[in-house]
Amino acid sequence: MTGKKKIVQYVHGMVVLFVLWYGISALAELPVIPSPLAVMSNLVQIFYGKMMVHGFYSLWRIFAGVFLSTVFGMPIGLCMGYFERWDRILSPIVYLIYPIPKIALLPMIMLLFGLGDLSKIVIMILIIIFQVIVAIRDGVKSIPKEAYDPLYSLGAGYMDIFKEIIIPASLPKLLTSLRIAMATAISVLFFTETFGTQYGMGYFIMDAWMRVNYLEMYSGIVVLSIIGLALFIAIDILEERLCRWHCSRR
Amino acid sequence: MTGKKKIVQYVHGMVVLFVLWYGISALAELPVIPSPLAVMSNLVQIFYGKMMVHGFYSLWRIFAGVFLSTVFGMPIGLCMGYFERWDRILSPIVYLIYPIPKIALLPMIMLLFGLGDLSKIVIMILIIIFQVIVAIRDGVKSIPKEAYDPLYSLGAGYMDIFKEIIIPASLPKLLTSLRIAMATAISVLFFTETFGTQYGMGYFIMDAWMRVNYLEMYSGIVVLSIIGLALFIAIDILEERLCRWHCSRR
Amino acid sequence: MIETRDLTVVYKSRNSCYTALDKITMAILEGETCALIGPSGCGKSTLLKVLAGIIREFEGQVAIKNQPVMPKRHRIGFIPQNYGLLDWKNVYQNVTLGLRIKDGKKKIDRNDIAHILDLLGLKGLEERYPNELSGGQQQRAALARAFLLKPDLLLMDEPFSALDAITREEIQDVFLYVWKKNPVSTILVTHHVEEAVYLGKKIVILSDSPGRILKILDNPLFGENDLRNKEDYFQMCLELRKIIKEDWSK
Amino acid sequence: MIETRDLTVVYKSRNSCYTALDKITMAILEGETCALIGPSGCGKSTLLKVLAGIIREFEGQVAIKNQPVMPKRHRIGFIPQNYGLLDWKNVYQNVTLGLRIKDGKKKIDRNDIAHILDLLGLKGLEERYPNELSGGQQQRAALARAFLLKPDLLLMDEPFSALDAITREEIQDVFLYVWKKNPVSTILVTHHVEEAVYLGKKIVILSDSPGRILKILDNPLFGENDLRNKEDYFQMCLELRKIIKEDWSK
Amino acid sequence: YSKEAMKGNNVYQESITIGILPDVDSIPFIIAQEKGYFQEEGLRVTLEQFKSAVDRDSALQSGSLDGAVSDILAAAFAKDNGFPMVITSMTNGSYKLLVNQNENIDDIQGLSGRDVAISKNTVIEYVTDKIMMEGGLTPDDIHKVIVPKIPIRLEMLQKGKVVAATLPEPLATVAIKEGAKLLNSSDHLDINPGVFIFTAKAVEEKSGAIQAMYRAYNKAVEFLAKESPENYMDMLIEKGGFPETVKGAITLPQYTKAAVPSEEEVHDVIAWLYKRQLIKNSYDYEELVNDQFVR
Ligand SMILES: Nc1ncnc2c1ncn2[C@@H]1O[C@H](COP(=O)(O)OP(=O)(O)OP(=O)(O)O)[C@@H](O)[C@H]1O
Ligand SMILES: Nc1ncnc2c1ncn2[C@@H]1O[C@H](COP(=O)(O)OP(=O)(O)OP(=O)(O)O)[C@@H](O)[C@H]1O
Ligand SMILES: [Mg+2]
Ligand SMILES: [Mg+2]
Repeated sequence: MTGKKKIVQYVHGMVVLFVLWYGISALAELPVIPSPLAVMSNLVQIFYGKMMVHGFYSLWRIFAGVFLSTVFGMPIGLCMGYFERWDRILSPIVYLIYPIPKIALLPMIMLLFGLGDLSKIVIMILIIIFQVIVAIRDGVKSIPKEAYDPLYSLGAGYMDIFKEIIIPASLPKLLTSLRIAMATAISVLFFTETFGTQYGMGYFIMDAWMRVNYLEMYSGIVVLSIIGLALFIAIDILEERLCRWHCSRR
Repeated sequence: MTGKKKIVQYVHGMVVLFVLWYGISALAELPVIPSPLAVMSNLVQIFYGKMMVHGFYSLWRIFAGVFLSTVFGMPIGLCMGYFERWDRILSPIVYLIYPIPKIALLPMIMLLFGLGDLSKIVIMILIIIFQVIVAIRDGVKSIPKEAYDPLYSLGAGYMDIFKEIIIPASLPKLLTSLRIAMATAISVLFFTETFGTQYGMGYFIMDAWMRVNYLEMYSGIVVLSIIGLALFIAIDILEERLCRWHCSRR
Repeated sequence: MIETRDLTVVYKSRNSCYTALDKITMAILEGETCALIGPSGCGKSTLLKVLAGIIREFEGQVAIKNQPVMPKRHRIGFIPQNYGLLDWKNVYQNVTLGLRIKDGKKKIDRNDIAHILDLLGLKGLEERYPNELSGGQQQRAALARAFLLKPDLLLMDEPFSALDAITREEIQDVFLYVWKKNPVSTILVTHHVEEAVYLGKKIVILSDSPGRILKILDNPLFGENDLRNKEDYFQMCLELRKIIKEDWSK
Repeated sequence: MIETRDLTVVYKSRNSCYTALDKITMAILEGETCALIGPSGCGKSTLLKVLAGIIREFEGQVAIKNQPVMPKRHRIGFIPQNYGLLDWKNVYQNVTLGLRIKDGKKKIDRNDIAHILDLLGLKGLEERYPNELSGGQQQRAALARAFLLKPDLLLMDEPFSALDAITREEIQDVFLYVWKKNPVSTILVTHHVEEAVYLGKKIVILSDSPGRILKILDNPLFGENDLRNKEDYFQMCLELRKIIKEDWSK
Repeated sequence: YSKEAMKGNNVYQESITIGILPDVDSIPFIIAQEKGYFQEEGLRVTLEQFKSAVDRDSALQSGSLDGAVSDILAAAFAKDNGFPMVITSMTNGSYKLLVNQNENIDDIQGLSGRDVAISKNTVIEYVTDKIMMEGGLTPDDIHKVIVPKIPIRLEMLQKGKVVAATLPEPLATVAIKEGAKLLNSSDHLDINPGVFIFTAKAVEEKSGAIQAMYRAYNKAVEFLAKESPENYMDMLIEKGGFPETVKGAITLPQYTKAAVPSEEEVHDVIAWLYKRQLIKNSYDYEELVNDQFVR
């Protein structure tokens, strides 16, 4: 698909959402659901002066969180997918920790990691990493066993097997898990950026909410959603680059 | 794997976690991190009298949320994966809504759905459904195109193609998305069950937290994590049943 | 009757085009068998995929019974070169796939299936999944699917390539037996000159890629009893081999 | 030297066992070629997989140069029946896979590769992915990989099955050319009696499943020049065919 | 008409839904509910428990509640953003500035340049600022650390991650009980930004019910004044979500019968908000407060 066509699509999607939003806000006629027009004009007003700095803080936290989760989660997921033993030992632990609402561990994390960015990123990682691990593990498990045969007969070591088979074959699932991780990271900002900081989109939205300023709150949401869209598009482009064999299928 | 072996594993996993937790709690010596022994004895005391009812409320909300998310999300994901057109039209919308922190839409959801179970389940669905959609869409996209050839040459309709190819071939990914959805549903309880109800594990944990009763809070977390484990095991068993072709690979 | 007129197929990959078939014009009468011979990579599979309705982007005209290819209307039995078995269905489910889709579940005649499976030496393997079969067994399962369907048009891409010499002759005779009961227009791709002479009433020889029609031979020997032991047969094979050798080395 | 003694392989599926090979005892001398003939499903591929170190659960002894099978130590060129190309690598990457793993990236000799690709008629296809190749081209890519590796032991499972008669003879000669430069112990599975006589110094005939050794023939004609046009060759083929027919129908 | 309702075999004529938090401001409502005072007034009251102020405000703004235990700041914010809300009475709450037990600080001056945990743009920050000014500091002299979740703020204080924190009751009592030192409190300064607010719609449509609610509220205040805390503490702990440990330790505020907040109180809060540009307009007392129910 050409870049131009894509842009048309995304604009199209935005327009659809706007119309929907407009409809709901017109029906509700309550400041709880401000009209998108009001939000956009507010957004334009406050973006440079007030919001951009929050956006950058959040971006860096998203990057750090997703990056670290992938760096730690990917190898674990890959190993759990490939080595029966790892899966046997680790999956009960993952299954037990995954469903815990990590926010409930906030007091513990703040005590261990303080109030700064570190504890924010730790929470983010705690939330995201399990999604990454489970998605990658399942992806690796779904590689047909025959795919390994050529490498086994070559006596390839684990490094080669990971490099030549497991990583490329599970790359599409890896990107799926990246998508999910990223979206989660963004929505988690909302909890992590409410303490110990005065910067970040999460803080911005929460602060606006506390001040019952729904216009600003929705401006923040719009910006967050555009950040998300941009990152999603980046992953789509990455996929087209990396999985050419995959896209080239008829 | 036999059932007995599995149980041994899970017990093993729990023991490992307990030892870890014990270590941390012993090092920290803080009420914020109570010792697992204290938590377990507290849990045993309060489980029947106090906690079980919360557990059942939460279970039903988890089921409702996951079930409805799957019922709505699966067809959308399948269609987005198979029909280029659906993907083109819907993915910008999904990419825009997915990263929004849904809790920020609380006022809107309360306005539309009130304070009761409905709005709790709507939030849950809003959070989960996009994970389901994206995971299933990506799963369907990764089916090799040749797999469709036999059905195309038979002139099979869409229903047949979904039934014979898309659903069975993406079943493992479907289960992955179910796993992620479920874990998310559980941790989302923590936000949805804090208003408009006095029942549910989310309420229980939050209430204990506000009362600074870390023993009860951790008891709640342990129960939540065991609920999660049980549901994960259920999905694993489902997988073994449904994907026999998948497991039977050498 | 199957007719193609100036059929040209071009594969488009990322940044290049590749002409696989170049102006193929041929006709096969109702109930006739046609053997397709051509050097590796000349476009035989491509031609079959066009007739099976899998490749829908081509230039020129293709007609089955004076209609454009419509897998929905026609009953096409297609055996792809890689057998086209569905990994997630066992032999029985794979074999009955065509019947299920074309006639619905109820019309399945278990005796008929048992008979064909027996003829093809697949008895006792009904419950196996494709990855638990040997190559030849997989190929025979694909043949069973096509035979059971009782198609109007049978397209077979190297259908006996994975069979040993003896089984091959047996299965060729099974094909003739099925075909005689119900003479269906058939195109089979083969690399065996003997097979072409034994099974093809018409023999079409394609040129090296891009595939063009070099010669269309009528085979007077087709259908004679005990053909394999006749002197004429050897002569015809030798002759054909000579033609091929001359034409392809040009 | 390759030796097996009482080699028995049993496949275990969910609730049944299946004996694929039954007490195979055979020996192939250093630098000898051996053609393996057997009815479909008798366990030829299984035997090759054992020698390639892919199937590691078997009874009896298997030794390559008096050592147990150790793909890490030996240099095994294995062509599986389904070619074993990696979908996510293009032809060039697939063909050099063995070299990369055994010798590292640096030792790759581009001239050698170009030479082999040329001999096998793959020139110009280096950038294609396997799913953009015809069946025969895929098979030739697999052959290129094995030839380039210059292995100690070459295992080929029906390596010419997807090639047309003429290409087949050419590629058989390519094999002999490569083999003569570097006489490697070779086992090839074939369904062609002619191929067995042309390429096998030793011809091993297996029984119907479970595979047992029926006969081991020494082929005095192997290696003679212009063999294909000699009367002896025809005689030998006829004889072999007779043996097979008698033995297998028992 | 309350007598009639009672005779009429508990046929409830009007119902209202109010939001409460686990704080001391909400105690009279819990008492009124549990002691059946609402029922006596022929009123069906649904008390919705919230665990955070934003949840409560969202419910109020989306029309799920008729009224809520809240504060002047929330009322001003709502007003400023177009939500028609009215302050109908004040409630009695208490906010305390506490210092970690190991710190050698015993006046406000000692906090200069130190970490104080608060939540931003809330009544907590307002009270903190007031305390600073009373003690001779400006709000900028301390380093405000934002920790919105109250239990976490408590924990940070206890573990010395911050030097001081402003906490509402009943968690302030928990902190004191475990050693934290009280530096100053809203009671001490005689400020009380806690108020009860109703939506304009409820004021219009349910004025009878609101009056009845306040009658019940006053009964509860009477009850609180005469009864000793042991007699109802267990009930509060169970129904109000209070920590077990406050039992016997907490000193509840002096509950007053329903009355409107003083003009000065409201004015101070509005001035504070306006100065910090948290609201666009400065509001008069009359614009925010409706005294018809508690006159
Ligand atoms: N997806 C594709 N993209 C580009 N080229 C392709 C693609 N698929 C096939 N080709 C090329 O088209 C030509 C014809 O392919 P086809 O599979 O029809 O050959 P074939 O006659 O069946 O050969 P074989 O006997 O080896 O199976 C080949 O040269 C192949 O390389
Ligand atoms: N995973 C498996 N589980 C059970 N049975 C199996 C499995 N794989 C192969 N078999 C059986 O083992 C026997 C030998 O299989 P193998 O693939 O070695 O046959 P083959 O001699 O290569 O046949 P072909 O010529 O058809 O390729 C077959 O009868 C097959 O059905
Ligand atoms: Mg082909
Ligand atoms: Mg085989």
